[in-house]
Amino acid sequence: MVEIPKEKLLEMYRTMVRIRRFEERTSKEFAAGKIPGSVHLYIGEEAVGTGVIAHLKKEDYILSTHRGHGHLIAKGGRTDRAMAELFAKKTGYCLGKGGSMHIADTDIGMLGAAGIVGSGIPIATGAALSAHMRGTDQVTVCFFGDGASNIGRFHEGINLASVWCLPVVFVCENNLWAVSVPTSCSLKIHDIADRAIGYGIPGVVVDGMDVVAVYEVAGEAVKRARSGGGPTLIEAKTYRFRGHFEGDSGTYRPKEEIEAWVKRDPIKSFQEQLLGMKALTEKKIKEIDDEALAEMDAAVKFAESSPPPGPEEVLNGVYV
Amino acid sequence: MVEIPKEKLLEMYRTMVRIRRFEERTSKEFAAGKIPGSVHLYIGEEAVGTGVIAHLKKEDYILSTHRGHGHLIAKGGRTDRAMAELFAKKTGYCLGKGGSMHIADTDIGMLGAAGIVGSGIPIATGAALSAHMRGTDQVTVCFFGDGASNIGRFHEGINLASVWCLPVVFVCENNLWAVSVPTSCSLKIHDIADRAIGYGIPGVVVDGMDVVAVYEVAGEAVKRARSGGGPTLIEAKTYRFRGHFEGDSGTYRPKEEIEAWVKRDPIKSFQEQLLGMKALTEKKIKEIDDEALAEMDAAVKFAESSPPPGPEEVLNGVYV
Amino acid sequence: MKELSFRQAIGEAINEEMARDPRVFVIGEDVGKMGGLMGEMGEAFAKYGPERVRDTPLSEAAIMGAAVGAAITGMRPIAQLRFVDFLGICWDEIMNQATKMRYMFGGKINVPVVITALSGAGRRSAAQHSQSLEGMMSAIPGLKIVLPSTSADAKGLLKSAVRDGNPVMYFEHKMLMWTGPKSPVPEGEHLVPIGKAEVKREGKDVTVFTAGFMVHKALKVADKLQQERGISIEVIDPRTIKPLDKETILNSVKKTGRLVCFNEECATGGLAQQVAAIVADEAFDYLDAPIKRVTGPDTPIPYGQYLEDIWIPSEEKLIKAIDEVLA
Amino acid sequence: MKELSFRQAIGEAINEEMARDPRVFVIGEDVGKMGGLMGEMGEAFAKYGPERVRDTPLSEAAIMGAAVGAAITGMRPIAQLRFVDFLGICWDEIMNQATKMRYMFGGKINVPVVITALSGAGRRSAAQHSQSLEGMMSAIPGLKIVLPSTSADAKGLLKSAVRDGNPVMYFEHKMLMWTGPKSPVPEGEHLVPIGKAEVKREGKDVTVFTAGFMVHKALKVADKLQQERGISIEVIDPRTIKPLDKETILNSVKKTGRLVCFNEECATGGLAQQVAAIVADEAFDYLDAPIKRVTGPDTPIPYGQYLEDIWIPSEEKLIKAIDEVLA
Ligand SMILES: Cc1ncc(C[n+]2csc(CCOP(=O)(O)OP(=O)(O)O)c2C)c(N)n1
Ligand SMILES: Cc1ncc(C[n+]2csc(CCOP(=O)(O)OP(=O)(O)O)c2C)c(N)n1
Ligand SMILES: [Mg+2]
Ligand SMILES: [Mg+2]
Repeated sequence: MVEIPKEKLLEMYRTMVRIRRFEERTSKEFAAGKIPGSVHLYIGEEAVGTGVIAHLKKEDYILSTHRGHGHLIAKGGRTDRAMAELFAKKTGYCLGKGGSMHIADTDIGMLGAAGIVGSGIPIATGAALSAHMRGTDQVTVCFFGDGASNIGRFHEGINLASVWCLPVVFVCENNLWAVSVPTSCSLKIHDIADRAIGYGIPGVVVDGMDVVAVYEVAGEAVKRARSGGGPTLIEAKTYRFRGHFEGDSGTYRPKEEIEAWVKRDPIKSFQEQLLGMKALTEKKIKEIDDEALAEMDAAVKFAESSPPPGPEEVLNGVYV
Repeated sequence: MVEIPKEKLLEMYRTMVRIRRFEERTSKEFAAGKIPGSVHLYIGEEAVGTGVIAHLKKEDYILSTHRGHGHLIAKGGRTDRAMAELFAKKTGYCLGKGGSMHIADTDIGMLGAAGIVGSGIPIATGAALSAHMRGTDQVTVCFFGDGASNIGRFHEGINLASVWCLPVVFVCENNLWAVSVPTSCSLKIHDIADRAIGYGIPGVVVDGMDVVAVYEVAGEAVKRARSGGGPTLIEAKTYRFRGHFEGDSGTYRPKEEIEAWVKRDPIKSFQEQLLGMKALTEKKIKEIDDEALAEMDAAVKFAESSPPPGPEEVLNGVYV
Repeated sequence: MKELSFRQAIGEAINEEMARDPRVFVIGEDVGKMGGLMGEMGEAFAKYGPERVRDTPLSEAAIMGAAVGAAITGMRPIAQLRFVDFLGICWDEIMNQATKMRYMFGGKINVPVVITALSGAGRRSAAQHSQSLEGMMSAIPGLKIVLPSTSADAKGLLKSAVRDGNPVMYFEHKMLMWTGPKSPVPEGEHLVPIGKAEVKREGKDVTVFTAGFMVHKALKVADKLQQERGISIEVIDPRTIKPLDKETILNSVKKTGRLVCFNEECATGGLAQQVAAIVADEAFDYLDAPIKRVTGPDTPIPYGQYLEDIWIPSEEKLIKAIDEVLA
Repeated sequence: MKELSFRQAIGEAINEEMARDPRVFVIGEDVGKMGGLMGEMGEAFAKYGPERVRDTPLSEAAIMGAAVGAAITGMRPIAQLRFVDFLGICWDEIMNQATKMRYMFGGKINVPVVITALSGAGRRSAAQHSQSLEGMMSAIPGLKIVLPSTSADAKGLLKSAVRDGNPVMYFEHKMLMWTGPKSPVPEGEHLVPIGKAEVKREGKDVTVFTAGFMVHKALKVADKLQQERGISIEVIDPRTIKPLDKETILNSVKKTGRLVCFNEECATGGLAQQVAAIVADEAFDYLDAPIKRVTGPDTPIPYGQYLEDIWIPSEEKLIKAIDEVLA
């Protein structure tokens, strides 16, 4: 990890903290009844989105999931507009019409969260095709879960990207569970990355709790995509620390399993790592955390004080 | 091949000849305008269906394709009722309501040809699940093409069968083309069988022009399925000698490629093999062929002399 | 009569049918250990275990395809698809396989599969988790469709669906599954015939055709108009969307001469248009006023209470339409 | 005016739009070397090659999904799906992605994708290759749908669809693609606006609403009845199925007072019911007779000439319905 500049490391650390604080605050506001619908939190998985997206430029694309707040923030999304969207307010990313599962911001290349699991995979292939045909060097990164790796579109979308050698990176966030169904009941193989063999593309397994490891693996994949080397399938082994959605008791997961993974908190371990290499001090840690907390206070204030969308929005935006 | 009894070899030879003669006659009748719609012929691929189905009992199931006449005949289907179905007659397998792409006969475990490519794969998984739940030793064999191996249901259906360790054999008839699209443009891997790795099941490649080789590979797969060992993915390399459907000029395929494969005609080579081992004589060859020709004459006569379905059939058979 | 919540009624139907017929089993995501999103399958899983209440990978096409394959080989699957919005990724299994096999194979094969899924808006779940697809699905020949509005119908229709022998789409409206109040369900064996509508309230001035969760809004409006203005509304609940019980609808309109269709669907391609068309043909001479339709607009369903509540057909809009046909 | 076959008109539209706009490309199975099932893409492939006329693996969900991904990032894909029957395996991409993105993302994203596919019966292709899905698809908010009946409309509507900027479903009726006779197409740039119906024949006694291949049958019937019995039929061809040009339909019915919908679709959930419902509401006071619908029955489409010809709505049945509304 020597070759990772200190600023980059700090930037990633800050991003992970901001995601964590955003999600914690979302959890609080949801419990308080301020956020309608349902929300799926990224807590525990921050290292994956952060380490991968750290390699992307503003013009690059990402396709996100139902658990997408972290991807949005890592790609440069604003927490105030994100929170406002969760609050169903007019100032939200989608005018309050999409909510947590449908946040998109084309200005920063965020092509959308997904309510239909796996739907982003062929769409990512299409965005990569578009970049190829327009002759840009844009890379597309598609995030999805272990559950999504069993949906037909995983197969079709990745195969097409491989056949056309498109600039896309497929990142499977394997958190071992699809709601209550463990990977042991949904796959007969140990590593989802092995499915890359069926498409003739590289498949890599990485520790999704180690942002530096993710950063390194993703770096090669993004470089490969940008330089015409085609797609890569990255499997990041990670874990969601909370229920599937807020309100999910999650009793189906063994306590010991949860505890073991929580011990490997990606932010804590990265913190220790950075302290060890003197890239971070206790003071700086507090400073970053306070900033994040203040940012989320402001985001909630912004969301709360924002007006709801006008009634005309029910009919607006169907057609160009 | 020592352990294959002579009767079995002759039975397979006869089946292949009957399929060939049925298809040639179908081609003739189609050209004569006797068969409406479209037909996809199995000529050149006889060894695959024959060698696999030779292991099945009447109660076992098969799922077929749009190129399914051979599967039906190998499973014990009657050529007269099959021809009558192509002629859209009341005596056909489906009362003349299904046609070539929708022939089924549950009495012999033929669960249907397929107009939607790949649709049989998850259905086969379901038939295998049913056998498992009913506690029978029935095996299900699902045929599909190289093109179908790129459809989402290939992924979902095989994965589910593998996770539940069901008694099913997936047979990919890789004839190198999906209409005008060659496998070189639809897959980046050499062997479709390698996709088995993504499901944690055995994947085997076999020469689909060699019925004995197919028989041996299929034997292990069927035994594995019947004995609780779960699914197998068999890829049989084969070739269709005619256009995609009757009337397809097929100009997209290189002449040399066609000629090279036609030289490997599975019936001719099996014939020589059997002559060499004295399992067959020139006399017997003629006898079998004459029988097949006579059978097809009778089938066409049956079809032609049969009445069309009554008009009431338009409304019949929607609901139980 | 006992009082059951909507989801308890569904749970009871599944338990009873699984006890009655060993061929019946449940296949879907999170139906096992989790007992279904609403816990409605919990008891069945406890009783019959993972062999008959089968958790699947996230593979809707495989769920539906496997259900079809099991159905045509002697089993009686209940395919649990969670949200109707997910039917889009197994649409072919429904539109081209389950519902066409029997016909195109010459009437020899039966496909006794029940598909259950959560339908409807009101939970602020946004565009991909809030749709009502009864109109769209009824364009599929060979499918039967039911949409219960009470606990009693929920139980009786599900039991009938399992026994029907044809592909049956069983819609569970979210608002009834989540917040539906307990309502009476007959003790013991209780079946509601598929294809029979029910007059949920008799009246003589206007016929209101409505289904699912909307039935309760219509009944509120009927009471209100009766009390406040002496207007007598007849509320028809088809219960079965396909095949539709035309007679009950036509007889009602022949009596009242006025029809308002009140359906939670987009304006175009929904049930409301189907019923209006049937009446405009077969009861035309009895009509005293234009046939009004109160539905959602032709837009996806927006997130959040501010917009979703405007999208959903309201009691106010129903009253306005009733006034129009009475004008 | 030059004379073009239906498929030549489509080929011309594709060639012209690809020449006009470098963002336009074709993606689908067998569109390249084979030039499309009907050869309609042959010239485009010859001109623009495999980069812009892209043969795909057999992966409809990937075709549609990739088209959507390309559309939202600056391209103008034409997704060729061959038969409408195959839409079932990419239904989610259409119903939940392409048509909902713009709305649920707050109106920022455009999804300029055109979907083309062969529709309709008559080729003895049986249940899985003969459907007409215009009614079912029009229940999808956010989708536009066109169904041309002449070579001129085929060209003009396809060019407009490519430029529209929204997801547009473009139906090509098989009988017009295979055996459609040549018909006049204006020279040079020829656009037909989406959302405008055309009165294909003026009349005063009865309005016949029909679309696609059925238009030609309706026109034959109109001529016949005019000559033989002096009955004056007005034939309305919506050309665009969604959004529907209500005004043209309503104005015609207000003039004739009688409506027969003549559509090649199942009886339930089709266009005929939509139009009947709209008229029964908005032109009720002008109606002199029940609104009749002549469609196929609620069954899959049978194989073979003996049964398929009975399934398809016939000129005889149309005449019978016209007699009924005139009785
Ligand atoms: C096609 C589809 N099927 C089912 C669901 C319901 N659902 C939402 S999230 C989820 C689990 C997804 O698991 P995974 O892909 O591993 O992502 P994770 O939630 O673990 O991050 C399910 C089943 C859905 N939204 N879409
Ligand atoms: C889902 C679907 N897509 C496309 C088609 C049109 N089609 C019919 S057969 C075929 C090629 C199938 O190729 P393959 O699976 O290799 O079988 P083969 O014809 O080579 O035996 C295609 C594209 C179809 N029937 N179904
Ligand atoms: Mg997961
Ligand atoms: Mg092939």
